Amino acid sequence: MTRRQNILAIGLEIAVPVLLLALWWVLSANSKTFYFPPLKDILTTFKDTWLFKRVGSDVVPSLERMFAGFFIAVVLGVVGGLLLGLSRRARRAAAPIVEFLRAIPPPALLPFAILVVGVGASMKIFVIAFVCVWPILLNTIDGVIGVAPTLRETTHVYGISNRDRLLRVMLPAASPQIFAGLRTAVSLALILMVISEMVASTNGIGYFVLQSQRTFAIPEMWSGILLLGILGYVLNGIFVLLEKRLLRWHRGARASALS
Amino acid sequence: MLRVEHLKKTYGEDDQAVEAIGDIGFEVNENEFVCVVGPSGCGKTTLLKCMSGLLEPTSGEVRLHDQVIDGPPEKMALVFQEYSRSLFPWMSVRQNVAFPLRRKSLGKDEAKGLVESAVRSVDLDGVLDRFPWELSGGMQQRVAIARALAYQPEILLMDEPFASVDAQTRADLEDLILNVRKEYGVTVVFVTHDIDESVYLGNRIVVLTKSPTTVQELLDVNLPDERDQVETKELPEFARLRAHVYRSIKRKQPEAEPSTT
Amino acid sequence: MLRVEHLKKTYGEDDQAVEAIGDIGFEVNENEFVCVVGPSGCGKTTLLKCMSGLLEPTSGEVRLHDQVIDGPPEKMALVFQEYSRSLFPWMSVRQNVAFPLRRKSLGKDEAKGLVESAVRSVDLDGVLDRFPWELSGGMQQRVAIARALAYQPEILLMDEPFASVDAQTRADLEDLILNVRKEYGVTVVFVTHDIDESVYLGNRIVVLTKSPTTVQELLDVNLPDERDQVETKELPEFARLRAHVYRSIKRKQPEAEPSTT
Amino acid sequence: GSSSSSSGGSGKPATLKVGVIPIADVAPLYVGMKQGFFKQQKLTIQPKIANGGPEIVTATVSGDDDIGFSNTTSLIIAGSKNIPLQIVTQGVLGAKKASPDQAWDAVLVKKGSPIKSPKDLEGKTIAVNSLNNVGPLTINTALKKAGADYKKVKYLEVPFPDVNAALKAGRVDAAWVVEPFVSQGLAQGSKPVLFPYEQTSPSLTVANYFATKQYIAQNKDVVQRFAKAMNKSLEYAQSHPEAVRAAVPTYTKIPAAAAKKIKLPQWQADLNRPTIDLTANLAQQYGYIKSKPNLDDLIWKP
Amino acid sequence: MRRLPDRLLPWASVLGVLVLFELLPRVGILDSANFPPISQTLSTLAGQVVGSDLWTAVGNTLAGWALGLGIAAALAVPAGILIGSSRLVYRSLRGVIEFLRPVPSVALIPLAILIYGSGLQSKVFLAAFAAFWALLVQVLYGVQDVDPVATDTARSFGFSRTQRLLRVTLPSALPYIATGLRIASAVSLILSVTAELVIGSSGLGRSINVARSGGDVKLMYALIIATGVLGLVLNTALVAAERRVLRWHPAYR
Ligand SMILES: Nc1ncnc2c1ncn2[C@@H]1O[C@H](COP(=O)(O)OP(=O)(O)OP(=O)(O)O)[C@@H](O)[C@H]1O
Ligand SMILES: Nc1ncnc2c1ncn2[C@@H]1O[C@H](COP(=O)(O)OP(=O)(O)OP(=O)(O)O)[C@@H](O)[C@H]1O
Ligand SMILES: [Mg+2]
Ligand SMILES: [Mg+2]
Repeated sequence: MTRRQNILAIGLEIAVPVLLLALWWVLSANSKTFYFPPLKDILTTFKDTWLFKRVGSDVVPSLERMFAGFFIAVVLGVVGGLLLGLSRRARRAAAPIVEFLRAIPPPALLPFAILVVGVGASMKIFVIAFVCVWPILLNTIDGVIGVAPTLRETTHVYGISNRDRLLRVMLPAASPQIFAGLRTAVSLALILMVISEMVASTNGIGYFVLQSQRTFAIPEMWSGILLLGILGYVLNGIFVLLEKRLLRWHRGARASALS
Repeated sequence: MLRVEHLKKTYGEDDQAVEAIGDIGFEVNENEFVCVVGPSGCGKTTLLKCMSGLLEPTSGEVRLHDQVIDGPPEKMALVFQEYSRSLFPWMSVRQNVAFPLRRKSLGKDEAKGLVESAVRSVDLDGVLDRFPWELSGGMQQRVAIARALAYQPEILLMDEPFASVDAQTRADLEDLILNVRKEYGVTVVFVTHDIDESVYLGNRIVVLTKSPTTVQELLDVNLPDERDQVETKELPEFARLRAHVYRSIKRKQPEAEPSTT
Repeated sequence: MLRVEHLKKTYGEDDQAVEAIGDIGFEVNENEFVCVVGPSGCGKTTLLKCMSGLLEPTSGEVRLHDQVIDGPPEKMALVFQEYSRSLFPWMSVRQNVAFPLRRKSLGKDEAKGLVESAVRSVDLDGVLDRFPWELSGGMQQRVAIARALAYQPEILLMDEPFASVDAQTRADLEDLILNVRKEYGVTVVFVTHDIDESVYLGNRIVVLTKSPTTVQELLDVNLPDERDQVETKELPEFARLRAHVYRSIKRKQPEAEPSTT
Repeated sequence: GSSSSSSGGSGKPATLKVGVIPIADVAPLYVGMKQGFFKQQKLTIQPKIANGGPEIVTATVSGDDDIGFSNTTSLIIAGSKNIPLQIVTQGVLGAKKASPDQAWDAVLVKKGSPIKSPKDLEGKTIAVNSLNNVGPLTINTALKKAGADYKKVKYLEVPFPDVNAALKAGRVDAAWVVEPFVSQGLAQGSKPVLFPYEQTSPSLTVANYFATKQYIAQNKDVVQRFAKAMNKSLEYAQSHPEAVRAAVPTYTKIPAAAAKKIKLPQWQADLNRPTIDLTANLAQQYGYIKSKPNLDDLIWKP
Repeated sequence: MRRLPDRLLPWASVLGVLVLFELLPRVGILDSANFPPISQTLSTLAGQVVGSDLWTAVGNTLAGWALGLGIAAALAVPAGILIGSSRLVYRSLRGVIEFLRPVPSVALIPLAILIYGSGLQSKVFLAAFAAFWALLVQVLYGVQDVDPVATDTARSFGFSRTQRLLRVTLPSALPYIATGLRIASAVSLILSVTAELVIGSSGLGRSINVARSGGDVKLMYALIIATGVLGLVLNTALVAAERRVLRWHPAYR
């Protein structure tokens, strides 16, 4: 990409969301529908609610739980994925369990979670981790078994130790796909943060959104959704940076595919 | 030291089966340089993969020091025909070459020395910190060679390792391998399409037939041990051997295509 | 018909920049067979990619019939050096070869005929329905060649297309390309490392220097148009040209590595 | 949308979608359907089971449901946010007396819990199904009446179905439940310490059937007929508990055996308006709403 | 000890888990009143299997799943390929995508009810919304992992951008899309069930909610198991389809 295209891209990256926001503003300006308040009201509520009154009381605890759950999911997903990816037998044995658990809707999981891990923060972390782990696990497995045969054989021939094989060959080779899983998981984590706060909560963004919804405080609800979107955007930005560093080789090796 | 016995390899099963190797047997002695030649698709790569324990033979076996090989032996290195796919794209040239050395308990300086001298010997010291995908085909192939050399194997299997380098570099690399063999007593099995090269390098040449593949001929090369790109190739014996191999390969030529049973 | 003018290509930017081609200029006439030789990493692949419009030159240009090339021209086919990656793993041999024909409005039978005769000409009719990854390296390379032939291009760019095939097949393929050129009036630009091959095939040979790459020499090959693997190679002119190219390549040899500015 | 007739046209057959929750509270609707009270009014009822009040309110506002069932507190909150809803009929009431054999809601504590009296709940965590709603509203009031400081109590939201397990495992100190979970909890050995509905007020109006103002305006006749049939059903249910116990297992999964034993709520046609006023005042007092809605506007007058 | 034949491995692990969940409540680690031993749950499930209620519910859930996944796939795959193959389009939409992706479907439930009512449409909307993002991300990554030599090959033969997208980019990205479909399939199922649970559209979720509200723990867990098994079955079908389509991929060679 030339420098000019780059500038154009950055311009568009800013302009398109701004345009869409403007569109929302205009379209909702005269809205009388109860559930679709004007963007102006939402933004006013947003300012009153989130800047910065509830940051300490709701945003921070929510994010703490979310990161804890996400982190557990990453560790379990990547480690489990590498191991399952390497052993066909393990994969076969685990398949029915994994696929079964993966299909359980998180709200249906809540009773069990309450029973086993209680009603505190750990229950929410459990629920977040439980759902986020699957995209990471699947992508890691698929990344590992999709590693080019010649690369596999190369490690084999040079008698690379199991540890190196795992950490220095399989992990980087699968990393583009692992990142795809991470990106899916991180937005799931935000979603699950909300779902996990459906019960046994006294604070949190999800708690706020659901309470607002239940008490028909619709602009407040939208302001919470807006905040979730912003958080998602920021988290994604962090990921883009991480990826830029970690997958530099991949971008290079795949360079012309994007031109 | 390395013995191939009634080796047979079939890919796939039942009606999809492809017989890559029919029945191959030969022996490689310590410190010998064996060249393998044969028509395209006759099973040379398959043979090397079986010899290195990467592929399990359908029947027959490969023995190293009388032990059946069932996985890559420690002291063996293989340079793949698909060199560009055997380099790790997330590692720089230096890291690629150094990677197999992690297994050996070498001092940091020693490993670094090995890597740099291997890379220098293939004339790539200018690109140590570049990534494989920033290199030309021939350069990538040389990285793969450097990696095998730095590993200091006792047995070196090479699958058309000089296919993508220019004539001059090729000659240099040929002499490099001869040198390595002499200096460190390495045993080499070398697949090539270049008949001149096989005669120039080998102590012995294994000529394979078309598929179903067997050994067409085992040819001893009685050229003086000290080889020279100009002088050796001017020897009448060189010309004779070369013509012989050429004819030997041709003899079975009018056969049918690899049978797709 | 095809003119390369002051072509310069630098990969990367600023302190990462690698000058692959310094300044190259030459012309290819209609129905000519131009061979390009040069040391490994000197920029031959880069040159072909610029000529085919896949890469944008940093400066200078390539003109086809006086039109600046800014994308692959319709009547051009390119055989990639990385043949194994240029075949589509999800297509069988037949589908791979037929793939480019989809663009041409051919009858079904006609396309099928083209595919089959191209595959037959590279001696692979036995494996039409196999997948590329079930083939040996040399066979894959021949599939890539067949694909280019079936396309019936007016200009054929080939990047070390015979690197992985055995001597016999190579000779056959050389004659095949010569034939195709003669029969259909195709213009060929052919990158090779084999000096014999370049002399045997070419009307003209472009010898490139090491990086920063320029044209070392443009050499006319004045051998009779009708070439023969045995007779032509026995001509004194052949030996002279071959020695000349060899020396020409060597002349600039003691230079430094590609500059990594 | 509704497939019912447009306004006027007295007696025209109509089909009503009614949003309900799968609990015993809405049994009169089913009993009334069985007894043909709705058919007499040429109404066909299609009950639609939802998770809770807010979803039913939304479905009703969107016109997807014609009539909805929701607790009164939620409706008061909705009214204070100017959502155009109106209470159409009575839904369900708390018992007449705060005694263990009548009350169908209770705050339970685990067997052997040190909490013996309302006062002991101070500083403890009570699980409720929904914060800022009828649970805490009545618990606060009951505590206050029992001389305990409700401000020292912490509430935690746990759905009714999960709460007995949480209580038994000691995850919460006390839990507010309604039937069938009161019986379930008692069977596990839990003990009641408070009867919030009844201690707030005897015969407290807990939930109502409602519709949107717009729907009522356009379907005056249908709503009137619905109210007539519904009121009849409520009275009938109150006087025929065996019919209720037979109906409950048909739309809930309360096992038939349990359905025979649970304490039934109280039903009557009368709205018991004073308790609605009380609820609205309490909601404002506890800060669930900023301003009290105009109850005359919130309650539909036939 | 002799190695278990491969074919028995899945059964062995399932058996292991069943035994575990039979024992946990039996020895009292889990409260058996609130988490019945698995044998009781399974016998409840068996009772359901012979009746028709379960199957009607499964049918309704499946309808939501299929439509949700189908719509998500029909939109996400082309969109992902188009967006992913142009740096400029990708950069300009990236912000919007990342903003919308984490919007939780549960928070959209009022919106869904409002626009689509509480029937199948709401369910499909929520399922498709959630599945779309999961799939889109995978497609975007897949498109960026195409071998440039393959694209260049098609380019050198003069294939237009569209043709390249269709014939090179799409098949190359298939492994990612396949993973994405499996993720999206689970998401679609989860959201269908969740929508049923919360909104009350008919299906397994509503049955779970009814059982839960009635305090019938055994039935609730039986239905949750049924949901999991449904996911398992759907996934197995997807994998089988994937195996056919991706025969050329190293993972299946
Ligand atoms: N994508 C890239 N990024 C950076 N540098 C590159 C890239 N591709 C090639 N180069 C550099 O450009 C130079 C020329 O490469 P090119 O592939 O054209 O050489 P070549 O003449 O084809 O060599 P060979 O005969 O070995 O194939 C080399 O120094 C190489 O390192
Ligand atoms: N993975 C595979 N599946 C099926 N058949 C295969 C596979 N790999 C190789 N073959 C077949 O086995 C035969 C031998 O292949 P091999 O790669 O060993 O040949 P080769 O002698 O190395 O050829 P070349 O000189 O062209 O590299 C060929 O007919 C090929 O089609
Ligand atoms: Mg080979
Ligand atoms: Mg090249």
